[in-house]
Amino acid sequence: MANNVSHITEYKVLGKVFLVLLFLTFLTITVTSFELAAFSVTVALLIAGVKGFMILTYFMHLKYESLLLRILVALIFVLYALVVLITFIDYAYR
Amino acid sequence: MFSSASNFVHGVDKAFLIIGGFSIFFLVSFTIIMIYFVVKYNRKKHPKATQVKDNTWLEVTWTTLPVLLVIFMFYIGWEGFLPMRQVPKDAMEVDAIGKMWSWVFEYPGQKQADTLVVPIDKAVKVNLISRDVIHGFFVPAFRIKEDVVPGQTNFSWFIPGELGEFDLFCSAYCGVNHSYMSAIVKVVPQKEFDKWYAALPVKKKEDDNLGLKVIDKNGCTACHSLDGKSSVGPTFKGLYGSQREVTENGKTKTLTADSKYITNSIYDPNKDVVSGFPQGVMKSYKGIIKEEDIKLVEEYLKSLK
Amino acid sequence: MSGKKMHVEAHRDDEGAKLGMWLFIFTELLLFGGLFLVYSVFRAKYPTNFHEGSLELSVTIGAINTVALLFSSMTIAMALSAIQKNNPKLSMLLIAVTLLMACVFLFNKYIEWGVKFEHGLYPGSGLMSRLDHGDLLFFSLYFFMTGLHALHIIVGIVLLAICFFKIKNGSLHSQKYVHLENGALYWHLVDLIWIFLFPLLYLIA
Amino acid sequence: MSNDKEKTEYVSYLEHQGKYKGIFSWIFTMDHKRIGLLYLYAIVALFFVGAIMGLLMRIELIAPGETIMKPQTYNGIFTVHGIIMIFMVVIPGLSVVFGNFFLPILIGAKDVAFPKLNRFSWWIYIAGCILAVASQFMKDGPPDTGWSFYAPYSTSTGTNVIMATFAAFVLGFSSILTGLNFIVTIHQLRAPGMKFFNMPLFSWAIYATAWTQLLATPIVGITLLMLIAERLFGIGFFNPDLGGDPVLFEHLFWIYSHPAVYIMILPALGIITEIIPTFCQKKIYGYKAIALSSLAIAGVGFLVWGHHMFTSGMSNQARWFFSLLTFLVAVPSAIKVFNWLATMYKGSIDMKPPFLYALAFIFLFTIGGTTGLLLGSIATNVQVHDTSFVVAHFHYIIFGGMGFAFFGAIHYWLPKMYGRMYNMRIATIAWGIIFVGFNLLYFPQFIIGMQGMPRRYFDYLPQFQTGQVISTIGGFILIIGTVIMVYNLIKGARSGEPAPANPWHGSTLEWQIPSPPSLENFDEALAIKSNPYDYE
Ligand code: HEA
Ligand code: HEA
Ligand code: HEC
Ligand code: CUA
Ligand SMILES: [Cu+2]
Repeated sequence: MANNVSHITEYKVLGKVFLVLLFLTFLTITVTSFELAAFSVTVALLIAGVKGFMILTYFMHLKYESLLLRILVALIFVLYALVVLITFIDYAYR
Repeated sequence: MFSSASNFVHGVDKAFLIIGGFSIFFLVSFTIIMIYFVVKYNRKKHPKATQVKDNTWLEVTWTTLPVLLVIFMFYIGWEGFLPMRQVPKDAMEVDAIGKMWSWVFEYPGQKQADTLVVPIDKAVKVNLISRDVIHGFFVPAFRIKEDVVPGQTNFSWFIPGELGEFDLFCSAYCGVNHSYMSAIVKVVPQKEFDKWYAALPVKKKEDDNLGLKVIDKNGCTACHSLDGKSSVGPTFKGLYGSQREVTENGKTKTLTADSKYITNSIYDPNKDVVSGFPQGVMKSYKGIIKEEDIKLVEEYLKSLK
Repeated sequence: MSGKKMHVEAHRDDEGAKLGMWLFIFTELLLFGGLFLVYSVFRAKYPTNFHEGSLELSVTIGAINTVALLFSSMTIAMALSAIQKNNPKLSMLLIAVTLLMACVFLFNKYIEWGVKFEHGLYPGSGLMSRLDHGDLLFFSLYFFMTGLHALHIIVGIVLLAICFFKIKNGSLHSQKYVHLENGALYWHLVDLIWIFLFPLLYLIA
Repeated sequence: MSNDKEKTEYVSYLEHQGKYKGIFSWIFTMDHKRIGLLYLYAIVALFFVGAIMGLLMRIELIAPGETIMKPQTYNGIFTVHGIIMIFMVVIPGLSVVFGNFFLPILIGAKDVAFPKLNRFSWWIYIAGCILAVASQFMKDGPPDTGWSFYAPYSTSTGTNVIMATFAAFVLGFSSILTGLNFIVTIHQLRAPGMKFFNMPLFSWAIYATAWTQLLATPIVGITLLMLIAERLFGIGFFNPDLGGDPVLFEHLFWIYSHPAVYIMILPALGIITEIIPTFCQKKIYGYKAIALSSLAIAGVGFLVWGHHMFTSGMSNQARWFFSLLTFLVAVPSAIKVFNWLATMYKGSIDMKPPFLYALAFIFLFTIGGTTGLLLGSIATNVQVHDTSFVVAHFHYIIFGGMGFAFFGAIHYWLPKMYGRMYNMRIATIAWGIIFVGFNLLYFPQFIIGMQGMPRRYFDYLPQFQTGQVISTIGGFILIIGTVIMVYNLIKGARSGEPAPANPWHGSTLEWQIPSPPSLENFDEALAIKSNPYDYE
């Protein structure tokens, strides 16, 4: 079987991604320290989502993986979101 | 089918008939088709198979028709079910309290009974309360069932339409005597109900013996009687100070039921198992009953001569 | 029977190995997913307790740990790039940095938990059982989630240490690096989970 | 793919001499076929243990009151019966036995993607089984929670729950690794030229199953860990006294355990899909529809778990949502049945034992499935939930479905696995006895269930006795049939007549290689058909 030749991510790219992640971390901490009440959950999860996305795309090389794998990863998150949502059909209306 | 024991019988049985009817229809037709094919296309008669092309229209049909059919079935079920959640405002409220292996029904005005007596043709709302684990409130003749979940109040309701006595089962598995956790629902004319209700004694004030309180709170009486009857566990009557024959790892020995023995029996019940009683039934109450409280239990046990 | 002694001859399928790793990551995500589901249910039920609970946790330690993990995630990704570029020395150095960061993380965790334990706050302790329901659930979740996460960190450390020694003895090199690739993927997963744990447990007010 | 290998003499995998000798050549084997057989033996043994427990329950229930055992023993027995049957027999069941043995062959591969991992899964499977069986004999007595481990009963009973749940956790781990292995195998190791839509349908079924195993099992894993922590430390997640929520446990449990029922049935549907075209000598009807319906069942099956909780006090919205989805997930199963019947149409039908099992499967699966519809409809569910109607439903669909598919599969593939043939006449007679016994055993339970006989009942009211007695009689007929069947198969495998390579004139790849296969499955290059069921 042929050895796959993976894409090589440059150090610089990785460094930049790290800086962005660092900034986002800083951002969540400051944002959630304000009393944004209901929003703070949303904002914090949103930022965490962006961070997760960056890690998946760059650190975990998803950007350079096959379309199939990318779709699979996306489907896993969709499936999980559905499971949570459906559970809350029960809890939200109790 | 279609008795008038309660107002839900009709809706539920209708769903049984319709969905069951389609089921039988499919079962019978599949069976006939299979037998027919097996006979007609048997290799002896039909040695060479005829290859058939897929037919898209056929496949689309037998996908959409079942989809429509199941949506219809769903609707029938929903229609039969929805009234079970819509309690009329003027319903009489009764608390059904389930605790390990018995039911208690609490009527307005602190009155308790162990039979659920209800007047005919009047809506009754039953609030379901559990003292320990999940039980199930199930009256087959009325077509009602709802779990009795600790920490949350579920309810069930019905309008009885026939006089008589009906079985009430505990449907959710709850331990050793799950199958004995039953009661009777008694439907009586309004007059009779009023008379019965008036005669029902008001619940007596809680016993103020502290030890008994601990025993009540932890549900020990589910297994231990206070009056000398043997049930799941040995009776508490005359226990304190007596000689107990116990087995530990297969060896039998005799111990005196003193303070240490009682504490061990509660914290580590599966170590010394009383002869004639099952191992593993009683759980350890370590961390649940504090030592001070065990002292109270002991005081109480001493008084049970 | 020559050539057939070994049943599965050294047939290599890096693509397959990587797919396998991804699938394993999916199961890990759902494993933690179950916990996040429990978290969200109880958070919806006891919002104030969870708010107060999170105030008890040190944002500073949490933030330091976040940075440590993010940094280690970067270094391990770089370690992979280094090995691909046929620079084993640099790769080993970067793995070492990653492992160091992992130890920093665990050390912080140790301090954090240690303080709680000193106050008598740990699963099964007497204090725990006297807490308010919501608080109890918050701290139970806190210990369960961070504990499980720490367990994954330890597994990650072992995996990466193996890679380190494989590079050292030359069995992992620029032509054959799927082990490091998978180790790195696992490490990123650990990071990914922390990214959600951190705001949910330490921050959200 | 292959290096310059000299033409080698054919040696079957059963006789092949590897690195290890004797028993170790099995325990340490990495050959997918041997691992498949190892699972087969383990599963048959466990099935036997579970079946004996089933019979003990039947004897106890023959009359009201105590017949042969105490209530506590009864509760332990149905729990252990459930745990053994579900976690050790049917969930792994078809996919580890026939999936291991035939998946690589069907797609033209030499082995699964990770043979070592495969061996490791087998080891932890055995470890899990040992743990579970040991939990029966440990100090506190067998667990008595029912296989669903509902909290708070499971967090408070004094019996040996921790060990049993931990065993289930370990078994789940094994299941995940097997699923992972199969997915990678299907993605990476299909023979050159075989596209996804050229695969035999059994591989599709295994593929859908593997995804379900991979994605659903972690949830029960974490749930069981939480349950264990709850018992050890009182962390309170599921204990209402501590603010926890028992219904949350039900949700988490069924998020796994509903998909788990499709883990059981999907490979069975796949096997029936293999048997029918072979014995009709006809191309399968609606290949794509069958392949995609497997995926649809697996996918939608993920979202319907709440139908086990209709009476738990869920919100009304959740109740109708789950009911509707439950009904929709039945449609892909219906489509498969239609396609099978269409395949028989104008075929050339040979009534050999595997085909008889397939016919019985369709009949029993239809009963099991349509009673599933009665359970999925909320109005009727309220009446029959937690009654022996449910017990009858799942025995029909698990034993009548997955069990009969298992029997069919072993009659179908035994000549390939052992290179020998069993006695057809005895097999047919055994089939008849099993079929009659089975229906006698479980059908009455539908009726008493509708009349209100709750399940997990040690004792019952006299009005249910007739049904219970018929049911017990059926149980004994069933076991007679099974013993005849097993005896016939064992005799066949050990000393039957040598079987030809293709006794049924099948068209899929496994029939193009010698019986039993050689170690590497394929010693010669093969031609991949664009439709695996090509009988032109
Ligand atoms: C192999 C295992 C398996 C399978 C495949 C199924 C399949 C189905 N199951 Fe079953 N089920 C169990 C195993 C299984 N089940 C177990 C073990 C339990 C009990 C757990 C416990 O509590 O211990 C249970 C319990 C259970 C319940 C909960 C009962 C209760 O406790 O209240 C429900 C409720 O909806 C249900 C529904 C269904 C449905 C709708 C299907 C469908 O997928 C069935 C689809 C099949 C068909 C529909 C038949 C074929 C098609 C036709 C004949 C054509 C006609 C059909 C149409 C037009 C739609 N099942
Ligand atoms: C695969 C799944 C499976 C199978 C096959 C069976 C098989 C049987 N089960 Fe089932 N059963 C369950 C899964 C299964 N069960 C589950 C999940 C529960 C729920 C538990 C709970 O409530 O928690 C349950 C519960 C259950 C109950 C309800 C308990 C209650 O609610 O009170 C009963 C009662 O009759 C019962 C009986 C039987 C019987 C008589 C068989 C018989 O069919 C067995 C007959 C078997 C044979 C006839 C085969 C014998 C085999 C041989 C003889 C092989 C010989 C082998 C060698 C020589 C190597 N079972
Ligand atoms: C589920 C049933 C059950 C419950 C609830 C239960 N017990 Fe028991 N108990 C038993 C059984 C069975 C035995 C006998 C076997 C043994 O010793 O383990 C027993 C034995 C004992 C003994 C020793 C009795 C003797 O005759 O020597 C004591 C004391 C005792 N229990 C106290 C308690 C107290 C106090 C509680 C409540 C806090 C309690 N039990 C709750 C089932 C139970
Ligand atoms: Cu109470 Cu079963
Ligand atoms: Cu289900």
